[in-house]
Order: sequence, then structure tokens, then C-alpha cells
Amino acid sequence: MADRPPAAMQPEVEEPAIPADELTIREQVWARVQEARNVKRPHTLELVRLMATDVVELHGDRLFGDDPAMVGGLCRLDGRAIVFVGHQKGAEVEENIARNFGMPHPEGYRKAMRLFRLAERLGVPVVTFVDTPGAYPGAASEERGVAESIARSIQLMCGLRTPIVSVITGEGGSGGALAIAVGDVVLALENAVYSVITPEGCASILWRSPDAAQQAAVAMRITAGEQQALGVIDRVVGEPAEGAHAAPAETARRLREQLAVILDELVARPVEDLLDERYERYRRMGAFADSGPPQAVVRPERPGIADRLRILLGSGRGILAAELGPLRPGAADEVDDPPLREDG
Amino acid sequence: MADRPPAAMQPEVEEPAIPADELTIREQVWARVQEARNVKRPHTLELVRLMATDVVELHGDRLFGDDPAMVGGLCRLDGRAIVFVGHQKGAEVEENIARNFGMPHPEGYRKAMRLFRLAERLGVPVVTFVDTPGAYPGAASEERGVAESIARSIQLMCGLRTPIVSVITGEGGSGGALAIAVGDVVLALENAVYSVITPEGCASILWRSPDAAQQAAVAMRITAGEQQALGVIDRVVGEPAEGAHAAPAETARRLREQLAVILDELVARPVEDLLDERYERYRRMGAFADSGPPQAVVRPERPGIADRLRILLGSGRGILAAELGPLRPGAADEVDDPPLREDG
Amino acid sequence: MPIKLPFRPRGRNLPPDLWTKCPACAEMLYNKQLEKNLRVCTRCGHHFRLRVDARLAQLLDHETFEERDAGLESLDPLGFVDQKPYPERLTAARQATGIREAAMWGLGTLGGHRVAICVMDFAFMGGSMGSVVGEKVARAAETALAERLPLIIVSSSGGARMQEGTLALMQLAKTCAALGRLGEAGVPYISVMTDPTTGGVFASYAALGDVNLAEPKALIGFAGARVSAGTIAETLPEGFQSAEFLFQHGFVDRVVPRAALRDALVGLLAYLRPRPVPRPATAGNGSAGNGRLPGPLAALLDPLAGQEARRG
Amino acid sequence: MPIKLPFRPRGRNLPPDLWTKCPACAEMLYNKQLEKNLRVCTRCGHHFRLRVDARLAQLLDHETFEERDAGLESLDPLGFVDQKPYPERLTAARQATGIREAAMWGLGTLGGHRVAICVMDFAFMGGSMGSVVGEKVARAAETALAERLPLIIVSSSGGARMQEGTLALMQLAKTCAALGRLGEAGVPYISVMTDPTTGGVFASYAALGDVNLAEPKALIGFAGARVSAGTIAETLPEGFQSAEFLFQHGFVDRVVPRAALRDALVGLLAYLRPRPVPRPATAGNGSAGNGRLPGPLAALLDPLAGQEARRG
Ligand SMILES: [Zn+2]
Ligand SMILES: [Zn+2]
Repeated sequence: MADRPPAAMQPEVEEPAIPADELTIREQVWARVQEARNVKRPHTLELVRLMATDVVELHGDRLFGDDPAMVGGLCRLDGRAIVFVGHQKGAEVEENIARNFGMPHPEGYRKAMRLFRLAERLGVPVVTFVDTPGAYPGAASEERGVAESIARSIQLMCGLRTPIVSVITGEGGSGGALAIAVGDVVLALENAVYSVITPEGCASILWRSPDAAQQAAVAMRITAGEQQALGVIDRVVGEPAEGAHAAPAETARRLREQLAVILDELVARPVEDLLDERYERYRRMGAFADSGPPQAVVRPERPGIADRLRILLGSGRGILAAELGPLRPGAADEVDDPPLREDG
Repeated sequence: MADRPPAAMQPEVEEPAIPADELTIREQVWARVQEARNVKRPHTLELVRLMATDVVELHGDRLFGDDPAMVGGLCRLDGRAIVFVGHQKGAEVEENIARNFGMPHPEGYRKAMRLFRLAERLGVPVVTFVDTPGAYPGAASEERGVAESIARSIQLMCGLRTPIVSVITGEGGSGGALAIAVGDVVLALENAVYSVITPEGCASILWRSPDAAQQAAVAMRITAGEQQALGVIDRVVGEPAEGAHAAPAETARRLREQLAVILDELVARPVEDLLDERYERYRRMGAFADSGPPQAVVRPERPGIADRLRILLGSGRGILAAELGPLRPGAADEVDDPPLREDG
Repeated sequence: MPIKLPFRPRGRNLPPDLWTKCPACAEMLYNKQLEKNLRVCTRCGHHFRLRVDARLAQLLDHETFEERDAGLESLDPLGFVDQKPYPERLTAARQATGIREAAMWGLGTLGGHRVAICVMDFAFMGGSMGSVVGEKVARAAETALAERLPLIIVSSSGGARMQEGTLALMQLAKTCAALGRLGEAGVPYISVMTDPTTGGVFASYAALGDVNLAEPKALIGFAGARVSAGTIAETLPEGFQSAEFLFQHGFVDRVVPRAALRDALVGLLAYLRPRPVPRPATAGNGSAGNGRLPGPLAALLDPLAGQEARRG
Repeated sequence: MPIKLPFRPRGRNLPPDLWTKCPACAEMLYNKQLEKNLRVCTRCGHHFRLRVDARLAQLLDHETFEERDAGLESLDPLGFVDQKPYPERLTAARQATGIREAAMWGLGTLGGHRVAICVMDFAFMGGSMGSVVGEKVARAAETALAERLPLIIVSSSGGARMQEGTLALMQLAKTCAALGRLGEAGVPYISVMTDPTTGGVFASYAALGDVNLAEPKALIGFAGARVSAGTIAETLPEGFQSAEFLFQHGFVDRVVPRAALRDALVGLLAYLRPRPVPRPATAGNGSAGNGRLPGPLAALLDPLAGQEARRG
């Protein structure tokens, strides 16, 4: 796949499956959400089996259970040994129920952490595949500390002494996604979405109606292209014209090609440099002004290698309000009672 | 308390509460077991409150629950900040039920581990108080991995980068005791016992009758004095004549006096030396011969400081079969069908 | 926009109520009395939410708070509009609360212990965490590390701020990363969870204290109860997502009534001191290390010099 | 006592049975056939216990096993006597089994991968762990660390050996400590749990594998079922303490039938290689570290040299 220039805020489509002029932006964005959620889309195990060899799945968190919504193990990408970890949805109703629709309980994140530590101990890089509506919000999940498990997993990944590449392959839903999506380089498949809350959740809180999910999806800039422009992901990996669900093998091939190059770059770096750059990657995220006296933390003038790699890959950072203008939905009714509960 | 010479195998009694000539050795040993199990004996929280100031109990394993059978937190021994961790029994029936008779579930050991890591992070020494019949052997305990939690806790303590002193205060029962009893220096109260399995468990397996518990207690050399002679504990702390249950404050005072000296010595040592000596302490334990060609691991000729401290404190190591002779119970019936299941 | 910081008297532009009805026991409480009681119901002990100024005033030694990064202000990176544009919400929140953002941080002393402290204010857009809150938490942690001061964060938040999209989500990583470095350096962190501590705030810094304290009956949870009870067909257990529930399940060390919170923190700070920076290996006493004993210990142990180590 | 090591044909002094009844399905199995099938019931798949020689023969490449520390023998530190003195039990076990202790360790290759391997034998006093078993496990781990070889331990044990009292208990610490150092050094360890893996063996090295494998239906648990079901009034769940139960609860990575075990290990060994020893900071490429780019990467990234990093 050829490099592309930094994405504009228009959702980027390599070979547009849906003619843009036939659909409003809202419909266009929603089509992405639906593609990201397509049950036939290849999930972690399908992608790993297509792109890797010698797949060995490992099981269990060594604490409570083995969460079928989170999978992981060892495999080889063109000969490179990696630890893979990812959310797992099912392609059929039964499997989807068994996989809890890709919504992990705490034991899923604790299994992921166990595998991250294994990768560190062995000096093997990690690749994660992110595809969840979010962590499971039920009572059992809360009782066993799903929030704690997410926080710990994020923290562990931030300091993990081995390279990490993360790929948003489908739904990147909230903290339950980020818990395994901290990386030196973060990729997304073209039809993947990434958001702080599901569009439905956002709509029901901010619009007070789940029917506004499409508006919420647009407002949150959840498409891969927009996330790249925000600097949250570093590169969009194009899907075949018909979408990943129709061409899983070709999707896996493209992904593998990207991962191979990136892993080789990262593995060659001293781990201390990687850790500093990974820290900086997240440390810089956010948009704010400082109207007070300058108290800036000193940052290196020259970007680190992982940054340079991300820039080379076509990522951008910064405040995009101006560029984002055209996508603004019109302001709805002016009820001012901010219901600010973010829901997982 | 004055230093004493290395203990002979006769159970050592500072001021014998039970005249030795009135009791057989079996009765004498069993009296120790009963004293070790006396519900009025001061348990971890009572000892800590008596010997320390500014006690702050901390709670929870950050994974599943807060086990009342295992307590821990921060306190000050004559001004020295320490992390304390210990089994907790109750003095009354109700509290004993609430405390599960001092038998932790996995979450108890995971709470202990969390506190050990906290101590390491803060550079504060750890003192543990060991008093349990064993880890809880029920289904919930097994399901959540009590064996795994014991193994991890032992391993964590072996490598913990801060000094550890462990005190067997009552029943040192099996892996559930050792899980928090790995230390640079291991003390025991005079009437404490320490064994690989409860006397009743041993009796029911090896003698096929729980009635043989007293014989088993003798055979396993479970008294503090015998354990010191075996090198498993480093020093016996004498209890007041009437026993710890009758004089908890004086017991705590004696213990505090010992702990203060030992902690000062250990804290002054470079942590790398401590870790090496702690490793050696356990590495040397055991008794075996080598009839094959020598393949000995090279060990330092000169004992390390913690070893020297332990020797100074009156500990001994080695094979004690000859000395142990007098305590041998007569061989019972010769049924030879070794039921070798050790039960936790 | 004129903003007086940090301690602007609250409620100036609200109708001057003299009485507040306790939502827990329905008692009518005289406001002056309520304030004096740290906004805890004198009848039933219900803990009302505290504004940032009151919280700082309760916890810190008198007039020791030096605010840092007071000028940080949210932008609108997504051009986010729901029922009104995000910038309008921000302006309204600033005017209603008299503060610039949902968190304030700085240095101060607590029972004489110098600390870095960050306090959230639910009144500002539900205490939601956007880029500024994340940045303040990270700066507080980085400063605590640089100056080797214990860090205290008092949370009160509905979670990540949806209007900043994934940039708000990324604050989870930013804050967890900064706290990770703090912990590795042996500098302690106390998390205080107050009503409510939910969503992405609970799933990042609030959960990660070396010690986690919580106020009684505070709502603490990951998913919104609407989600848990609505989307998922499930009966919720008694006391679900309360401070006491979290305590019972091992995620909170102590549930501390507000009146005892300051003392509890002072008590903990006496212990939770940054680990001493290790002395360089070559420093000071030339005889240390590698089995060679420094003078005093060697003297102590001299009687043993001839004694052989016995091996098992 | 003449002992032929390591591979003494078993059963010489037992009556020469030609047939064995499967305890799971009651099928009468022809012994030669049973051996050929790795002592797995051809009808129902029941896994009979394997002796150490058969286990090593199945797993290792032909004639690659070099036993270490074959001469280690238990002593009787407690002068332990139950229904007979411990030394008599040891002698009887040696004579009955033809091996000196309940574990054997050495070096060998497995699918071409050189490994340190330790195998337990339940036939020797129930595979109980005394000083010798602990010592062998520790030496295996220390050698694996020194020679940077993956370690495999195949457990089969009733737990700690009561006749050695707390010295047996201390083997839990000895082995966990040695495995801790192995893990810190990035040398992998695979634990294989076979029927039974219980008590102090499960509560030490058997639980601590980087990867834990188990044979189907193996009994794996901490407390004896008599204790669990007897002392504690409680109904035990279906499949309690089986390999499958452990898998379901997250403590076993894979339940692997014996016929597939060797391949599973070979597959894992291809991944579980000791972490490369880090290059010293001053070695080789002088331009590495501190933001200075080595040649090839600098060339790759040259087009960006003038481009400024954008900050969010
Ligand atoms: Zn009230
Ligand atoms: Zn069968």
C-alpha cells in the first residue's frame, strides 16, 4: 500500500464503496459505524490466522478465569515472533454470545496484562487488535473491578519494556478499547471507528435520545480518517473496496505488510528511547490554551524516532476546529442541562 | 531477653509453665499446640496495637475483595515505619467466624502481595505475623487459585527489595503460613508451632487416624525450639511464664525489642546483599546427601550479614537426626501403603 | 471573562437560599450550619458535594495552597456541537462556577507535609475530564515526581468529557503514564474518591492510588447505572457502585467520613513519604558491598569470625 | 543398594500382568498396546500416570537426555517415624521404583531445542517433594539461568513430603526463589501438570509457568479433596480440581492430550526463547541512544529532518 498524505477531515476512502454524493455526511459516517460493527468483519483470531503462522493461543488470567471476549497468544508475522492480544467477537450469534459480543470482563484485561508481561519478559513485541463496544458494564464486571483493570492495563502498557503496535480493527469503544490500545504506533483499518463512548451512549446522554446516534457519531469524529487527523491514530490502513468483511484475506495481507515494516523499525530501537517516546506520544495528546504565565514542561526539540516514524506514516496533530467546521451538525434544541455522565 | 545458646531439641521453655517431669514429651508438645491455638492468644492486630503506634490498617487486594483473615497496613515500631501483614483470627466465636478462623482465601494473599509491593515502592521494611491453620481449603478458594496465590506471594517475598522480618506467632500451618513467612530473619514466639501440615492432617494421612495428632505433632518437630534447631526459624522469642494469652502486653514488648534491633541491622544493609542472603537462606534449606560425583554450586565461604546475624541470634542448621533421636515415637503398625497426599 | 481564582465565594448569582433539603433524609438544613459541618447532613450524615475551594480549605493547612497552571483552558478540537456548541457550554460553566476548569492543582501543606494536590469540581460540567483535567493531573504527577512530594488527587467526576471525543479518552493514558512513572520512582499517591467518581476517571487515576480512600456512600463505578441496568438485563446488587461496595470488593482501603478525612490524610502522609533516592554505589563508606563488612557491624559480629557457616 | 539409572525397566518384581483394566471405562487394555499408546486408554482416553523414564522418552529427542545430580539422596533430618521409619520408606521406594528420588532432572533437546527438564515420578512416594526434589528443581532453574536454556518441569505429586516436615515446606520457597530469578532474567519456564499435581507442588513451581499446560482430567488442586469435602461442609462443583476446571478458572493455558504434548512443547519452545542478554550501553554502534539516530534510520527519516514536531 502506498503512503498517503496526511488525511483531510473528509472520511478517507481508498476506493470508495459508497459514492459520496449519494449520501449525506451523516449517512456516510454511519455507514462506517455499521461496517465497523459488521459481524462478518474479521476479528482478532481471524486476522491473526490469516496474517500469521504458528498461532498458539494462551489462556487465563491466573486470577479468576479465561475471558472468551479477549484472546491472545503467540504467533509469527513473516517469521517475526510476537505476542498478540485482542478483543474477540463472534461471526455467528452463538459465538457472539459465547464471546460476550467482544465486551471483556476484568479477567479479560488481566489476561491481556499477563500476556503483556510475558512479552516483556521474553523481549518479544506486542501487537494488539482492538474491536469492542466497550468493557462489559454488568454487575459482575463492576464487582471484580473492571475500571481498575482498565487503568492498570493502560498503565502497564505505558511502561512496558518492549515495542507495542496497536490496530483498531473495528469498534474502538472507550476505555475498554484503550485498555489494550496504548502503543508506540497505533494503526486503524479504514472502516474502524474510535470513540470515547458509543454513538448511542453519547446520544442518549447529550441528545437525550438514542435516535441521535448518527449525529453523535458525526460530532465525535469517530472515523479512522478523523482520528488520524487528531493524531490519536498514526496511520489508516486501507481496506479492499468491498470492505474487510468481504475480503478478509486481502485485509490481513495489507495489515501484515504495514506491521512488518513498523515492527522492524521499533525492534531496532533501544527500549529506553521507545519508552520515552511512547510517554511523549500520550503526554502531548489533548488541546488546550494557557492564558496564564508560561509554565511549559520542557520537551525535546527534535522528535523521537517513533514520532518521526508516525510523521512519516502521515499522521498529524493539533487543533482541528477550523478544519472540522464543515462537519458540524446544526445546534439542536437549546435545553441547557448538561448530563455529563460518561458511561464507560 | 538475653541471648540463648542454640536450642537443643528439647522444647525450650524460658520459665516452664508446665513442669516437664509431669508430662510425657507427647503431652508437652501437644500443650504447645494448644497454647499456639489458644483463642485468647494475641493475634496480629492485637500484637500490632500493643507494640506499635499510629496503626493504619489498609484493605483490599484490588482484584476481588478484602479478606478479613488477612490484615495489613502501616505502623510505627518505636518510631520506625513498617508495613505489617498477618493472619487474623478472632478471640471470640463470632469474630473467629468472620475471620474464617484465620484461613485466608486467595484474596488474602493477594492483599498481602499488594502491601509487600507498596512497602518496596516506599522503601519501608515489612514485618509479617504468621498464625493460621492453613489457607482455606474450600471450593471458592480453589476456584480463585489459592495455590497460585501462595506460590506468587512466596516468589514475590523472595525477591522483594526491602527487608522482611517474619514472626511465627501462633500456628504456622503449611503453605498458607509460608506464603507470608519468607524473610531475611524469621522469629517465632516460644509457644508457636510450624509445620508442613496440621498434626491432625498428618495423622489422618500417615496414621490413618486423626487420633494420632499428638504423635504426628511430635514426629514433625513442630515446636519453635525444634524449628530453630532445624534452621527454619532464626530465634525463639520467649513468652512470659503464663503464656502469651495471659500476658499479651509483655509478649508484645519482648517482640518489639527484638524486632527493633533486627530491623535496624537489616535496614542498614544494601538491598542487593539482603536479596542474595535471603536467596541463600532458603537455597540452603533441606537435608540430602550426594552419592554421585560432586556438582556443588559454589557458595560464598564467608556467611553474609543476615546469616551472621542469624548465627549470632542463636540459630543452627544441619542434619539433626542424631539429636532428634530421643523424641522418636515408637514405630506403629507396619501397614505399608504410603498415603502421600499432603493436604495444603 | 473576569475570573477570580482560586477562592471565589460561591453562589453569588444564585437566589440566596437559606435552607437546603437533604436528599437522603429530607431534613431541612440551615445553610450556614451545613457549611460549618463541611456540607455533611447533621441528621443523617449525607455527604453533599464539595466545591474545589471548600475542599482545599478543608484539607490544606491555612493559606498554603499555591495554585499551578491556573491559566489552562479547554479548546474545542472537534468543533463539537450537541444541543449547544461545546464552547458555549464551557463559557456557561465558567460563569456558573467561577473556575476555569473541572480540576485545580497546586502545592500546599497538609498537617505540615508538603504535597502536590489536585482537586476536581463536579460543578464544572459534571467534573468531566477533558484535555485540561488530564493535563493538570499529569503536571501534578510530574511535579510530584520532580520535587519528590506525595501526590493527592480528590476525584469527583462523571468521566471523560464527550465533547473532546477521543482526545478526552487519551487523557486516561496520559494520566496513567504519569502516575506509572511516579510509582516507579517510589513517590506515593493517595486517591480520594468522592461522589461521584465514575467512567474514565475511575478507570484511570482514581483507581490507581497507593492508598485509595472514599467518602461514605459516594457513587463509584465504571459504567453508568443507566447502562448497567438498562442495556444489560440484570438486577443490580444492593449498594452497587457505592464506596462501601468498592471497599467490600477490595478496591478501596478505607471509607472515611469527611470530618475525618484530613486526619486520615495526615496520618497516611506520615508514612507515605517518597522513597529515598538510592545512594550511588560508589558513595561514602568504602568498605560496603561484596561481603565486606563496614566497621561497626564487623565489630558486632567479630565473635563469629572463626565460625563456619553450616550447610543444610 | 544397587540402582540402575536412569532407565530401569519397571515392574520386574510385580506379577507379570498382560492386561490392565482402565479405571475410567473398565476396558481391559493389553499392556503392550497401552504402552505404545503412551499409557492412554485406547477406548476412553484416560491418561494413566507415566513413569519418569517413559515421560522423558516421549518428550525428548532420542537419547539426548543427560541426567544431572543423579546422586542426590534424601536424608532423615527429623528422625521421622510414622507407621514405619522414613528411611525404610525411602529404601522401599527406591527398590520398588528403581529410582533414587521422586524427581529427575537434566539437559536434553526437544525438537532440536536444548532445554533443562525436570520430571517427577508419582511412583516414588507419591511424587512427594522433600529436600531432594526441591534441590533438583532449584538446580534445574539455576542451570537454565546460567546456560540460558528454557526450563520444563513435568509435575506429578501429592505435595510436600510430610516426613521432612518444614524442611519440605521450605522447598516451596527454595523453588519459587530460583524460578523468580529465572523469570527476571527473561528465561522462559513451561510447567506441565499431570495427574496429580497438588498441595505444595501446585502451590510453588507448578503454578508459576510462563505457560502452564495440563494433561486431560489430571487432578490439580491445593487441598486434598478429603479436606475440602470433609473438614469443610461444602458441596464441591462438578469437575472440581480437574485440569479442565483449572483451565476454566484461568490457571492453565491449554489442556493437552498426551499424544499432542511433545508437539505442543516444540511449538512453544520456538517462541519461548531466553530474552537476549542486553548489549552493554557502550557497545557497538557509537551513535545510538540519546536521540541520536544510527545511520540507516537517519537516512530513512532524512526527508523529515526539517519538519517540526507538532504539539497538541
Ligand atoms: Zn440527611
Ligand atoms: Zn478407558
